[in-house]
Amino acid sequence: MIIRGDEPEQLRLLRKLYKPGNYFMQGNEAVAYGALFAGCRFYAGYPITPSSEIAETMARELPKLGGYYLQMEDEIGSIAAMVGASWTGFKVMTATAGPGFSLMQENLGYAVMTETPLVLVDVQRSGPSTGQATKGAQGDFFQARWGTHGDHPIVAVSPISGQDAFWETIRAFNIAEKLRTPVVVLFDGVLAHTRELIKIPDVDEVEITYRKLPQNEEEAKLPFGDPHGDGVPPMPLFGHGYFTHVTGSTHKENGLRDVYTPEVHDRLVRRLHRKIEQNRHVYEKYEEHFTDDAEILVVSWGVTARPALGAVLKAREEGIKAGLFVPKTVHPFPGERMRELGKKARVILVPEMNLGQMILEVQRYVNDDVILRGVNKIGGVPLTVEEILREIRGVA
Amino acid sequence: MAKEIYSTYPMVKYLRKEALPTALCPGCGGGTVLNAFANAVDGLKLDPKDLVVVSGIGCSAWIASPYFLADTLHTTHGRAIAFATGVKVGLPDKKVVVISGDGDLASIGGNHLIHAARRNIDITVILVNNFIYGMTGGQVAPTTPFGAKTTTSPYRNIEHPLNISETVAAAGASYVARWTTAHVYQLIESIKKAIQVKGFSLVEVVSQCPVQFGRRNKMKEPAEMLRWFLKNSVPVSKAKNMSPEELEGKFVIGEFVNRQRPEFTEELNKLIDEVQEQFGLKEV
Amino acid sequence: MMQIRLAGIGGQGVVLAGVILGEAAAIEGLNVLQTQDYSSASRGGHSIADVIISKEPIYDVMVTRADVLVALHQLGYDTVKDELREDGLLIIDTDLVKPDREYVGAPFTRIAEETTGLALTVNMVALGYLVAKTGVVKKESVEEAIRRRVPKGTEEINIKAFMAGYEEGLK
Amino acid sequence: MRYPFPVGKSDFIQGDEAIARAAILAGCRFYAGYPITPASEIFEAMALYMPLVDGVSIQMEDEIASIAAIIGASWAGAKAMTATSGPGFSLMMENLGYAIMTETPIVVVDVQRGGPSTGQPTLAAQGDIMQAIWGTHGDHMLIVLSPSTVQEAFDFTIRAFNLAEKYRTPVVLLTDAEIAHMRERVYIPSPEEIELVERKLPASEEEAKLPFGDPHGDGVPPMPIFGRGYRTYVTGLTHDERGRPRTVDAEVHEKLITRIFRKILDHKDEIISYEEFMLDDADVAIVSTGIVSRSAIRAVKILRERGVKAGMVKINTIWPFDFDYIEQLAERVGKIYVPEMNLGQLYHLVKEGANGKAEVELIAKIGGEVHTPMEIVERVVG
Amino acid sequence: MMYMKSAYEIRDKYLRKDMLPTIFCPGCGIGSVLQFTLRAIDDLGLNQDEIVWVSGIGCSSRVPGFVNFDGLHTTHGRALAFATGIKLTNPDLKIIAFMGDGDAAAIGGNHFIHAIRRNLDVTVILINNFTYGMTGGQVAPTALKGLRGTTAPYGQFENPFDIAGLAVAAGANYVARWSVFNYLQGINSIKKALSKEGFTLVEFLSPCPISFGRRNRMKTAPELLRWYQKITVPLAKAKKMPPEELEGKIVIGEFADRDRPGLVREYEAYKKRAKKMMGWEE
Repeated sequence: MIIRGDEPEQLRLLRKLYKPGNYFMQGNEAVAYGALFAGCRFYAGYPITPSSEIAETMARELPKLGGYYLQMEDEIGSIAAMVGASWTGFKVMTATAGPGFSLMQENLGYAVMTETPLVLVDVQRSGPSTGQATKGAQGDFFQARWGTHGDHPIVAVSPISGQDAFWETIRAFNIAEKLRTPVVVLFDGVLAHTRELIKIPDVDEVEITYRKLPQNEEEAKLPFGDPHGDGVPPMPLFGHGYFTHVTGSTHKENGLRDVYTPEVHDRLVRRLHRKIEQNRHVYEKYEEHFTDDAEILVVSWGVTARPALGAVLKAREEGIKAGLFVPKTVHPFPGERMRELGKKARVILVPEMNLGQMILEVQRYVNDDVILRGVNKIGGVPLTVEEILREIRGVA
Repeated sequence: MAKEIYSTYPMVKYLRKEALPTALCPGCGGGTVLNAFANAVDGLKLDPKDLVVVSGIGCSAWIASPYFLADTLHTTHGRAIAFATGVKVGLPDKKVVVISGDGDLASIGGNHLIHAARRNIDITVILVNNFIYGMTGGQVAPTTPFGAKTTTSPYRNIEHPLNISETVAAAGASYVARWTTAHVYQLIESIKKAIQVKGFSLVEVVSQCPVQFGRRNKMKEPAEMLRWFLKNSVPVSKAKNMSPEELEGKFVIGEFVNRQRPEFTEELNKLIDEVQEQFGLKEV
Repeated sequence: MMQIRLAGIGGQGVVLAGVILGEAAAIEGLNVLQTQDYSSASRGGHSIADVIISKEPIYDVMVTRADVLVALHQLGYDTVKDELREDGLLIIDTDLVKPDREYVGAPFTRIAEETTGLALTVNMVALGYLVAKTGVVKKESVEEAIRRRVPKGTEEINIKAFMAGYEEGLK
Repeated sequence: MRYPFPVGKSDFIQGDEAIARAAILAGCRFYAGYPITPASEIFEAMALYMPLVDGVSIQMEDEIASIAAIIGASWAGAKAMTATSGPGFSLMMENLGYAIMTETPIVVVDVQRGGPSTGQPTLAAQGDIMQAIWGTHGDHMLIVLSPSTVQEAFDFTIRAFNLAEKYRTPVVLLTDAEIAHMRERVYIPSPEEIELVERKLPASEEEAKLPFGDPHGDGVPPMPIFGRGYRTYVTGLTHDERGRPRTVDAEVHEKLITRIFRKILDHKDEIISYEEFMLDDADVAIVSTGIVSRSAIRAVKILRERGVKAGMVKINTIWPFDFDYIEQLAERVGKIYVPEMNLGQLYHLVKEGANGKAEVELIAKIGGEVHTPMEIVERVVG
Repeated sequence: MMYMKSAYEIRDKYLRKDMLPTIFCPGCGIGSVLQFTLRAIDDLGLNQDEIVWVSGIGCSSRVPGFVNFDGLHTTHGRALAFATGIKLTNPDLKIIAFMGDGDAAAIGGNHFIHAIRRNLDVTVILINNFTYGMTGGQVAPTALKGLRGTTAPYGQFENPFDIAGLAVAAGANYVARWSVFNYLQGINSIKKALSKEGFTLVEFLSPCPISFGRRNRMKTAPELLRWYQKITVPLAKAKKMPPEELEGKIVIGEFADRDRPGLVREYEAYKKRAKKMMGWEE
């Protein structure tokens, strides 16, 4: 598909199908269209509330673009099929919610270990367990980071609106391709089902990235090496005669299994971490409002960032020196920037729709003389401008 | 010494020499399966560049991973067929073969097995059934014969084995056959057929694990196990006239089904064509 | 900014009415946000659609205090009545909702049946009434939105129902 | 009661075997598992012992089914356990969340090996610490214990059952391939020497009607198990005190989840356990857990010999984590080292706890080998 | 003529009144199958307190919430695995697993075939409506070719599962399939299933007008019932039909009725054998 050089044909189809302009659509649809614009032509999924509209949109649109929609027997099969398709050169995606995300954890680790680009959208709902299926939440923040076993790095982005979801999905694909890694999109049930005005751009305005392919036989022989020093090996796709061996077991640079030599494991897993750590410029992204002179810094993410901004704006109107810091890439956490901002603030408030998760990340980067306080709400109802403003006033 | 053997073995061209020798125990049936598969590929004059071999976790998953020189995807436990589904959809012109064990494909991966058979996706599955979890130390498998001893059924197995071939046939596969490692020529021919069949094909190979299974069931030597296979093998045609009681403990061998049914990737691509047609997206 | 909430039970098309209202606002270039809430039951449980329409940017992702509540069923009304502002506007289907405060309204379901022969166009009747009473969007925008959102072939019947409600609202 | 192994005396056994024997003595009568290295020996021991003590040991088709079966068994009144390793633990995440939500006492043993993915099946690691805490979706709370010796593997297994029963919660026992396969002398107490806690059962019809209420004010509802005529309904959906699904009511959800947090956090003092060594006058502290603690103790002794005022804390309860204690520790010492067999997990918890009051440094090691004491010493003395 | 209790009597006796009304849409077949099941329990005079209902996720899986029995509403697809723990721990309890087709045959397909292989003593009442009703009408693996769902907007292109057929191949003791209008056969089958040891399955083709019918030009339950009448073929007749004619049809009837020992009995014998082998018992 796109990656195999039929780009002009794909651009023709995209232009023909999706006229630029403003559309009134759900966050879930925005995610799906973002994926289509980013070049996703393979989707494998399983129905689950509140993510199903992503699957439905992909099922409707992908065949038009010559792409594949597969409904697998479960979420485990879905992510497995994606990895398989990614190794044949497709940009791939699935969407799910908490219970399905829990089931995908093993193969998410497989994708990390085998450096398989894929995009996994978790439309967070109120949990644990089945919880409140139709209600939004931000309770999977740490699951996205730590859900699979063993030492692993992960990149996760989190959109703050429907429009943002369109662009963040594209960005997720670009990061996945650039760094040959799975990327989690931490979306939520509130934005998923919220309809807003969303601007669909012209296809030419969308910058998309393709994974590195081996330039020569030498590179192809080291599918897990580091020929360019950036930690990202070129990906010798299946079907090109490279005879690539891919395994989730600890492996050498040539892909062959070695599960007994400590140095091999150390080299592999440390490179996986280094690949993510040294390429922060590829994915690090955050938004700041009034942080220059903020005494009260609000740190928020995802769906809560928006009412947080509303609250900060109102606080400013009231003469309170409030500011807002919104990590858009939530894992790895933008710790350095957090540390700088933390030095300036007197109070840090962390509103989120859970019982306190991102606040633990914030805590690692701030000194003990800062008052750090969570603004937490669970039960599926988003935090409001008024609720956050009340907290700001309380510490002003 | 080892090198010399490889240089005289005609199938060595299909193997990753740098990965040899294999990690399989002496007497393991896995070698027979690898040999049969290589011979089938050779017999069909298949270019290994047109092959993708996928496997899960366990000894049998190691038969081809990484030893067979093709694109090889060694996946998580039980999920090989689901991974292979993605590969096949992405590369519809290549032959996708899954080689893995009974525990991997029929226990933890049982759901993917029956669903792939239902979809009738054009994948060939070579399922090596040695009745046991070899790699983890000889635990009971869903294929372990009734009454056999394993480390987790130390007082003899009380569960009945899953009839894998029969279940996969019922789920809708195009081609299903069962052989044992004592039927090498039939096995090679069957694998050849399976690879050529359009649709989901399963070749179940009853195989010996003298170390983990045989040892605990009074068959320490591989030859004893092969004799056991031969003695208890019953051809499909004959089995049809036998009662379930008579069939207890027997291995029904032969072809169970060989039929034409709509194939998944073909239907999928046909659908895409129709949709593109319907929306006027085909280039004129 | 106007926060509008439509409440009924599953099957009344409450969400579709919300979507069409939102789409109409979008057509006019206003800022708009629309959400819904329903029980697990596909039919018969409460069903709520929220629409926030504003010239300014919208920061809340939910209706915090409704300016207008349109109630098409007692169950929907009981679920959300407390969230209507004290001086807010309550619009009801007078046959199906027994409110405990001041209201305006009409027998929307009956009007739907009489106008189109289909009770399930009640959502359009109520929408027409709402638009007439509040003027939050233009009726032309709603007509355009209906054409975009309803199943092919049902555009005219839905617009007819909408206009019936609109006329009723102007009375 | 007759036991299929000697009790009231010491034995020389592997960590996996110790866990199995402890489970039997703790009253575990249902085990469901699936083979996986390096946890298989627990299963094999259970398969050997269970039928003899009229318990059940069953091999399920996968790990998802294994944890499901033990939850079912727990609701039928049995103490139940499963054991696995990383890949299987990943598969169990969904149903682990179910056990938390339905407040089902179970014990899950994760014998950690090198990861991610299939990684190094036979070699030890501590890479699942954060997974044990955060691996399932949604806001949740559970208990995670971590032994450092074969004796502790035995003792902590009994404790895991007691905590699970007392607080009606899943407990994860986080051990590793090294302890699993290491043989040590272990004292296997006789049943009279073991203090066992049994779950609260409803004392009245009233209590039985509130399987998710809080009649005693301690956050832990009595458990109306199946088959006694209580007609209990159990669901992973958000539910009210009687167990009825209430999936759209924010207050019901908040009440339920905060109680599930509270029942554990309010009893933090009893649940949390750590041991200090030579910390009184220390200005350098080593914080470690599990197998690495053994090297850390040796390292402290060597450091003391070299005149460095070092001390250490061995964390026995990883979750809930005692952030306050670490903060106090950080106030007392200038620097905290965290040696662990991963690229930084316990380290994050310690860092959060230290709250900027002491420098925290990670001593990471991966690949399957435990830190040598000298590796720790060298990092401390620079 | 046998005295038939009225639906109200059954409802009064077995339903949790405080949980009503159910979440089921008008025209949904789940309520009918629930009636059949409760009637079968009543006719057999089974003790309400010795039955546990187990389910997974989906519309059908909400049933245990409405009946006044012990009930375990579990995770998606896993009901039979949970049931294994209950049954082996307390063999006196009878287990009814009330499942949907997506739950039992898609995500739960593996537990399904392995529970059958073990011959777990459980009665599965399976609602097959060809769709995922609760999540909004996505296509299920039981859907016949050409049927539509929100994730098959251009018609299902995959081959469907024959759940009953699969259960027979995997070795279930009792397997029957009916559509909801075969109520007498349905009740009798459930009674038979509840009376046998080992794994028993009664599958019902059940109308879902809202999520399934609406998308397949059958908006009402009567239309769906007429369609069932058209596509179902009794077993006796099907045996005489060539495979081509059976394409797109669904065979109904009793497919298996055998008496292999159930898992509970096997395990009891196993415990005895273990003790004997260890010399603990003669």
